[in-house]
Amino acid sequence: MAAEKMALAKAINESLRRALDADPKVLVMGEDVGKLGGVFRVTDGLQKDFGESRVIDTPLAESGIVGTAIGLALRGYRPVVEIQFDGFVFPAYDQIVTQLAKMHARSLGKVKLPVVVRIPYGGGIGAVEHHSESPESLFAHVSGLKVVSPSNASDAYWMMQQAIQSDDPVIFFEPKRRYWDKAEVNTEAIPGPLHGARVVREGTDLTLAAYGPMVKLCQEVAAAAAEEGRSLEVLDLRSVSPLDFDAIQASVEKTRRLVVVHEAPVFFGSGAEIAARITERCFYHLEAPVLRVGGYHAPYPPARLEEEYLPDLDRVLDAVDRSLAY
Amino acid sequence: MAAEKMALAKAINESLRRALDADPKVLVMGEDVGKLGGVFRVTDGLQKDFGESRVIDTPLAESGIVGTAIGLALRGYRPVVEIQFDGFVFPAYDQIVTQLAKMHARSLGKVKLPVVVRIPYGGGIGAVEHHSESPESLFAHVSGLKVVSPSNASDAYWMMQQAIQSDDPVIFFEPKRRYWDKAEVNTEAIPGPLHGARVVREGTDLTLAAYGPMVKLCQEVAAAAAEEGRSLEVLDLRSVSPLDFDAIQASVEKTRRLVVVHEAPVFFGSGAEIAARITERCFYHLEAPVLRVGGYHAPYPPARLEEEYLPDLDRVLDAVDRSLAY
Amino acid sequence: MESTAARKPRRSAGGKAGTTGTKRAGRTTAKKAPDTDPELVQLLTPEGERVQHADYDKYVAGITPEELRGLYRDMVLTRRFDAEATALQRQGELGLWASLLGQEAAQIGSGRATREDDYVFPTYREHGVAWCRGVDPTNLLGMFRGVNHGGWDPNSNNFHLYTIVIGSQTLHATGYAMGVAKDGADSAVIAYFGDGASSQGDVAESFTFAAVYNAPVVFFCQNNQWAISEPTEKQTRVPLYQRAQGFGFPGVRVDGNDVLACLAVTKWALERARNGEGPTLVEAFTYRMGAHTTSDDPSRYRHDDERAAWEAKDPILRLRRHLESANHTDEGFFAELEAESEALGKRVREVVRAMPDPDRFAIFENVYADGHALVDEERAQFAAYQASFADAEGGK
Amino acid sequence: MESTAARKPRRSAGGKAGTTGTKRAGRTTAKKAPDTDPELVQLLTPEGERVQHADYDKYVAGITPEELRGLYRDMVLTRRFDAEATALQRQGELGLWASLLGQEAAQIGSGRATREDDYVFPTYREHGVAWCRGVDPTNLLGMFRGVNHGGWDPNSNNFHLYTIVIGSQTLHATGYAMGVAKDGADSAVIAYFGDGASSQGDVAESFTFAAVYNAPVVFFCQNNQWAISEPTEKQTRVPLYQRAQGFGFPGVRVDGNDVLACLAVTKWALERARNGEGPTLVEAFTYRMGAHTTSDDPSRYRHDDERAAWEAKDPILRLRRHLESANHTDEGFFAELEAESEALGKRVREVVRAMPDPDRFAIFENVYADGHALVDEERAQFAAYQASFADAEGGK
Ligand SMILES: Cc1ncc(C[n+]2csc(CCOP(=O)(O)OP(=O)(O)O)c2C)c(N)n1
Ligand SMILES: Cc1ncc(C[n+]2csc(CCOP(=O)(O)OP(=O)(O)O)c2C)c(N)n1
Ligand SMILES: [Mg+2]
Ligand SMILES: [Mg+2]
Repeated sequence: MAAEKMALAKAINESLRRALDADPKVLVMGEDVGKLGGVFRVTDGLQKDFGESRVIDTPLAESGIVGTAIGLALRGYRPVVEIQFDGFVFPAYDQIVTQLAKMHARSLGKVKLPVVVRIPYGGGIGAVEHHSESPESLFAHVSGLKVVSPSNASDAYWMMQQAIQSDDPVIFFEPKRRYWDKAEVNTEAIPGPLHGARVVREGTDLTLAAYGPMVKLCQEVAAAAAEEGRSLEVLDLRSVSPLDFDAIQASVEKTRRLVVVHEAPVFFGSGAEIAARITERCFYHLEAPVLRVGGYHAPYPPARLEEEYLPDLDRVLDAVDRSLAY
Repeated sequence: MAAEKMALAKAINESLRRALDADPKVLVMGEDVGKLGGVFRVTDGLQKDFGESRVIDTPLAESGIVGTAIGLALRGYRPVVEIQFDGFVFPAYDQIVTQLAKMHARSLGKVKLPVVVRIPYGGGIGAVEHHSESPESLFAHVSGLKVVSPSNASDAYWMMQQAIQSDDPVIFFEPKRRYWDKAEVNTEAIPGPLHGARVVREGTDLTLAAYGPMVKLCQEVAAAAAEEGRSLEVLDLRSVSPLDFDAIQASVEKTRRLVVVHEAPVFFGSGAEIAARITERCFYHLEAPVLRVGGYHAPYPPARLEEEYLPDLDRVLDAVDRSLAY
Repeated sequence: MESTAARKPRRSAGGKAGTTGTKRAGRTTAKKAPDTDPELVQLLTPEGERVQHADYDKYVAGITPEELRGLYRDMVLTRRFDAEATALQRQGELGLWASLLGQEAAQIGSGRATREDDYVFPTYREHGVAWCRGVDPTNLLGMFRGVNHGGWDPNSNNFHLYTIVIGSQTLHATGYAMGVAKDGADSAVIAYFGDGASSQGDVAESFTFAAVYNAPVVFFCQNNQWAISEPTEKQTRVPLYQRAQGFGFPGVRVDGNDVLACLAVTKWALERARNGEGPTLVEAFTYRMGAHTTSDDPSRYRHDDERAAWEAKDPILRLRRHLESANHTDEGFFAELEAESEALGKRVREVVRAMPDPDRFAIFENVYADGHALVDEERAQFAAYQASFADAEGGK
Repeated sequence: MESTAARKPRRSAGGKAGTTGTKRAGRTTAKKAPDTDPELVQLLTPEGERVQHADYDKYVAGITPEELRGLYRDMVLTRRFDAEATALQRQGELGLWASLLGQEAAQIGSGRATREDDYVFPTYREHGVAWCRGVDPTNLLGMFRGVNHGGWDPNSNNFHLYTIVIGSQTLHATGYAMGVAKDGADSAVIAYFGDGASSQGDVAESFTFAAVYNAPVVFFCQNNQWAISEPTEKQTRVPLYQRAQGFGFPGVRVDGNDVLACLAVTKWALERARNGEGPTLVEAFTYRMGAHTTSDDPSRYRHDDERAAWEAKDPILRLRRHLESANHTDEGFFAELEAESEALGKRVREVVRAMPDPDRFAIFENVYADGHALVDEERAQFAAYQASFADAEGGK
């Protein structure tokens, strides 16, 4: 069966399985990825089927995980490493920023580092500190990295295939609160480009741009707005570096209004980059400033407050109203 | 003598000396800060005068430096730690982001972390890899941190005093290529607020906003533009987190045009945040989109190419022209 | 096979000049140290029999029956509190719980070894140590309920906040200890961490700093055999206590299910710190009887018989046997303790159930000590936004 | 004083059960190991006398006079190259240079121990190792001149790029070695790092990974006594080679100014790796005779007499004495070598002076292997911007 309904986590699992199967150089590494199958079961059953030499439980040391993955890549492997939660990527940040991102350029193109760093990210699951953050800006600012985030099971499957096939390091942000959301996955489809945005709902009055966990929210917002007679276009950006500015521009030239939504803090978040560049590209088209809805300049709060912190239907609708009021 | 002409590096040295003298809890820590006085001599002579217990040569481990500084702060000390070069802050990034930035909030305000992290940053000194970067965005995005950068000796002196007195962690970016630039420092002045921008040249046609090493460049640009009959206002932002949006707004409401200049890559750089927010605040005032001049989305290049990479007079003037052409 | 020597790599003075450790060392297992391991400091056998130890007896020499009962009480109440928290998680009152089941002796023994002016840096599992420090156990629950990230003042009991980022607190402890030394105080600092944490660079860096500055800090590693699903073999191939030597300070492995041994060894290590002799690593060899946290399912990765074997070494049972055989207790003691235990459980349930959600504006509190313009701006916008609903509702 | 035991903390089998290392260890110095240190592996005395070593003789047993002359030649040419680079920096042809002066034996000995299929991960100072690997020395100069960040193909000579971020390459080496093991190859990997680097968390993590996966990697620490201005005491209070033991693999301290000993010990360690015996730490005890780099001024932090003492142990002089006393050389050899040395110097000067600045568009090259829309966009803007000057100039 080529097309099957599956949860997003399962889609990544299947995609990893396919990659492990297709290419003996593909490895899966991380804390608890083996017998346990990862704390979210994304790697469930892989060690059983591909052995401990391909699906590797590592010591509890993120810098070590990424650093040895770099070495394995230099040896010709294609490691897919898991960082257990968003908040635990920082011990590996030095290896990612100073080594993984730059080694291809440093070598004048002589070495390639096809390493995928999987990071379950974002909030909404009622977790304790460090388990709900959205640090994608901190990677997008760094050249040499590509940063993507699927919003649904089908993209999760195909974007993982493409990330593994890419000869560049890819930071793969998995929207953890959507892990259990099911969608049709056609494993024989021909996927679009990894870094292309996609219009997931057409509209004429305003563009909502989002990626990862916020795409579903934006679709809900568009549905709610439709009931009030407003036609919102929803763009699933899919990639944070590069950003598909052409697609955003095309949409904004039509709708003349843009609201960007992400869970990450607004300050220095991806909305800032999108707003700056789209304003430059569409200066005479915009009827309103690009508005941003995202996290506050405050630590991700305790679980009982996360609903107040995270963008939700009302907050996005509020921004839509504000934009339309211009 | 209250007022004296001194180099920026010397001003920081004097400021550290004053702080060490005034408060026995102030410590200076880092690699080579002792006998050597730091690779830029910013801590020259301090160990000799205040002893090894106050001016501490640390093991070569940045995470350890920041992590132990946190512990010392918990014990009541006020450590000023030096990261030897911008590119070497990343091993400490986890301690800075997950611990230093968040511990005050985590403790519901019970503990304070008056830690200053000094980072000589930026290019233009012909250095090898990792010695010329401008990673300020990666800190500004993180709540709990304050991020500042002086552009001249006087500010360096006073902002260091204020940073040390602050009960919050301050990331203190020192414009290393301006270390040798001299200016009058009045050690008895009453300084303005640490996070306030300052108009360093008044103008009417366009605002140039910069901080740290780029302020001097912008002043040169304004002088050159003046010869062509254009009146540029130059804002020294001084603080990257918080950003003084009120001051930028006030200037832009007057000039109606804004160009932001920084060495850091433009993509997800501080220009993005400034552009996004100022466009929102001044939507009906702006005659042109906010333009940004900064580094490219590429690793900081080898020294022989850095002049091509860094914003310079021509590139900023080009942006000024483009802005004025709207 | 060359691994015989490797299994006991340290003590033999042999080997060639200029070589430490075992040459030709193949893989060795760090995990299943037998009870008869001469490297394991034990003062109470699993059967509760008091065994002599030339070096450590003196640290518990004067211990009174009352103090012994106190240790027993601490362990029983801690276990009860822990069980209550696990139950509260199941009932949905907590989002998560990290149980210390099985580690009571390691925590109570080491915790009771600390002095009031000492400072403790825990992980997220040191509920027993918190108990010894006098932290109200209900305060520990806030972060697991999701109402805060740390609900106590670290300086009230010299007990730092729980730290989730593995290993990072060992550096804070070391820095704090450097400060203690600068102050000329004779307090000591103790940093807790797990077997998994031993792999983190931060832990190694804390060893380096502590050694170089001769900081008065005790590194207390609870080797509970597991880091979530990973057995200790995934972190090390030699016993963890040996890690210290290469950094220039002593390491000891203590029976982590023997509260008396943990008390004695920690006292020794803290005394070293007070005396200016610098850091010590204590590896408490114990076992995580429960799941990693309530989110975890250990049946996926470990066998029940392992757990069963450790049940026979239960820390509470062991001390009870000792108390009973020494006639230090009577029925009244156990009955009273049971009542106290019940009362504790009841109080914990009540406090947790009554624990209110934080005010939504708490998001913006304590982000900075000295304020930040953007936080002020966002707080104001948030207030206006919230008010707009009130207005809208009011308007209806 | 309790420090007597502490100064030789490892070998004595004494101490209490369950304790490693010295109890009551005060500060000990890791720095000035006397030449007579029994822990130091030496095959050639500073006077060039061949001394026997039960364990390591066999690794250089069959060495021919020609091979000895080869080692001498390697060291002399490396030193000449290094001196030339220092001079070129003074002349403004290089922005910076990190001299290996004094470390020739450590680098040539270990470098010559490697096999062609082995893989080397250097710091920024391994010019002698690069030489042994067959990397054209002029290629090393690009990054110091500022025309690139690494001017050779790592896979041409299995010699990785220089790494500036201290310690990070030890993890790459370990990962590479894990890959070698997966491939079932019998190659080995060697990672170079300094005494300062030993403090970095990454280095500790590489020890952990290497031990746990039994990776075929040799950690070669050149302890040149200084990390810029910091003496080794700021990094450790016991000899660095002892660090390995606590991670479960052997550590050896070798006389880093004795090329023969470095060759033998590294061969032994690489053989262990090939044989599936896992990692080894080699500490080459040597001395940085020059400044840290050409930017550094050692007179600010160390005394000349220290340097003078080490001059007496010069690695090249030592081998020369040995060659001469063994009658392995004649005047012709030295004269030829001098000529070769001159020629090398000349070539280096010529190549460097002719080294062009990179094309400005190189900024945008190789940022990604598969391209990136923003890089394309910025490249195009840059091209247009550049062209605008040409236009402007053309228009004049
Ligand atoms: C830096 C970091 N990486 C990963 C995690 C996720 N995590 C939480 S607990 C844990 C295992 C810890 O094992 P150990 O140190 O043995 O302590 P134990 O839980 O057994 O008490 C892991 C991997 C984390 N909290 N921090
Ligand atoms: C992470 C990091 N921190 C700081 C530096 C700056 N730095 C360059 S070399 C050096 C000293 C290195 O000492 P050591 O490891 O002993 O090597 P050596 O230079 O003596 O060969 C320092 C601090 C760096 N390159 N990387
Ligand atoms: Mg554990
Ligand atoms: Mg050194």
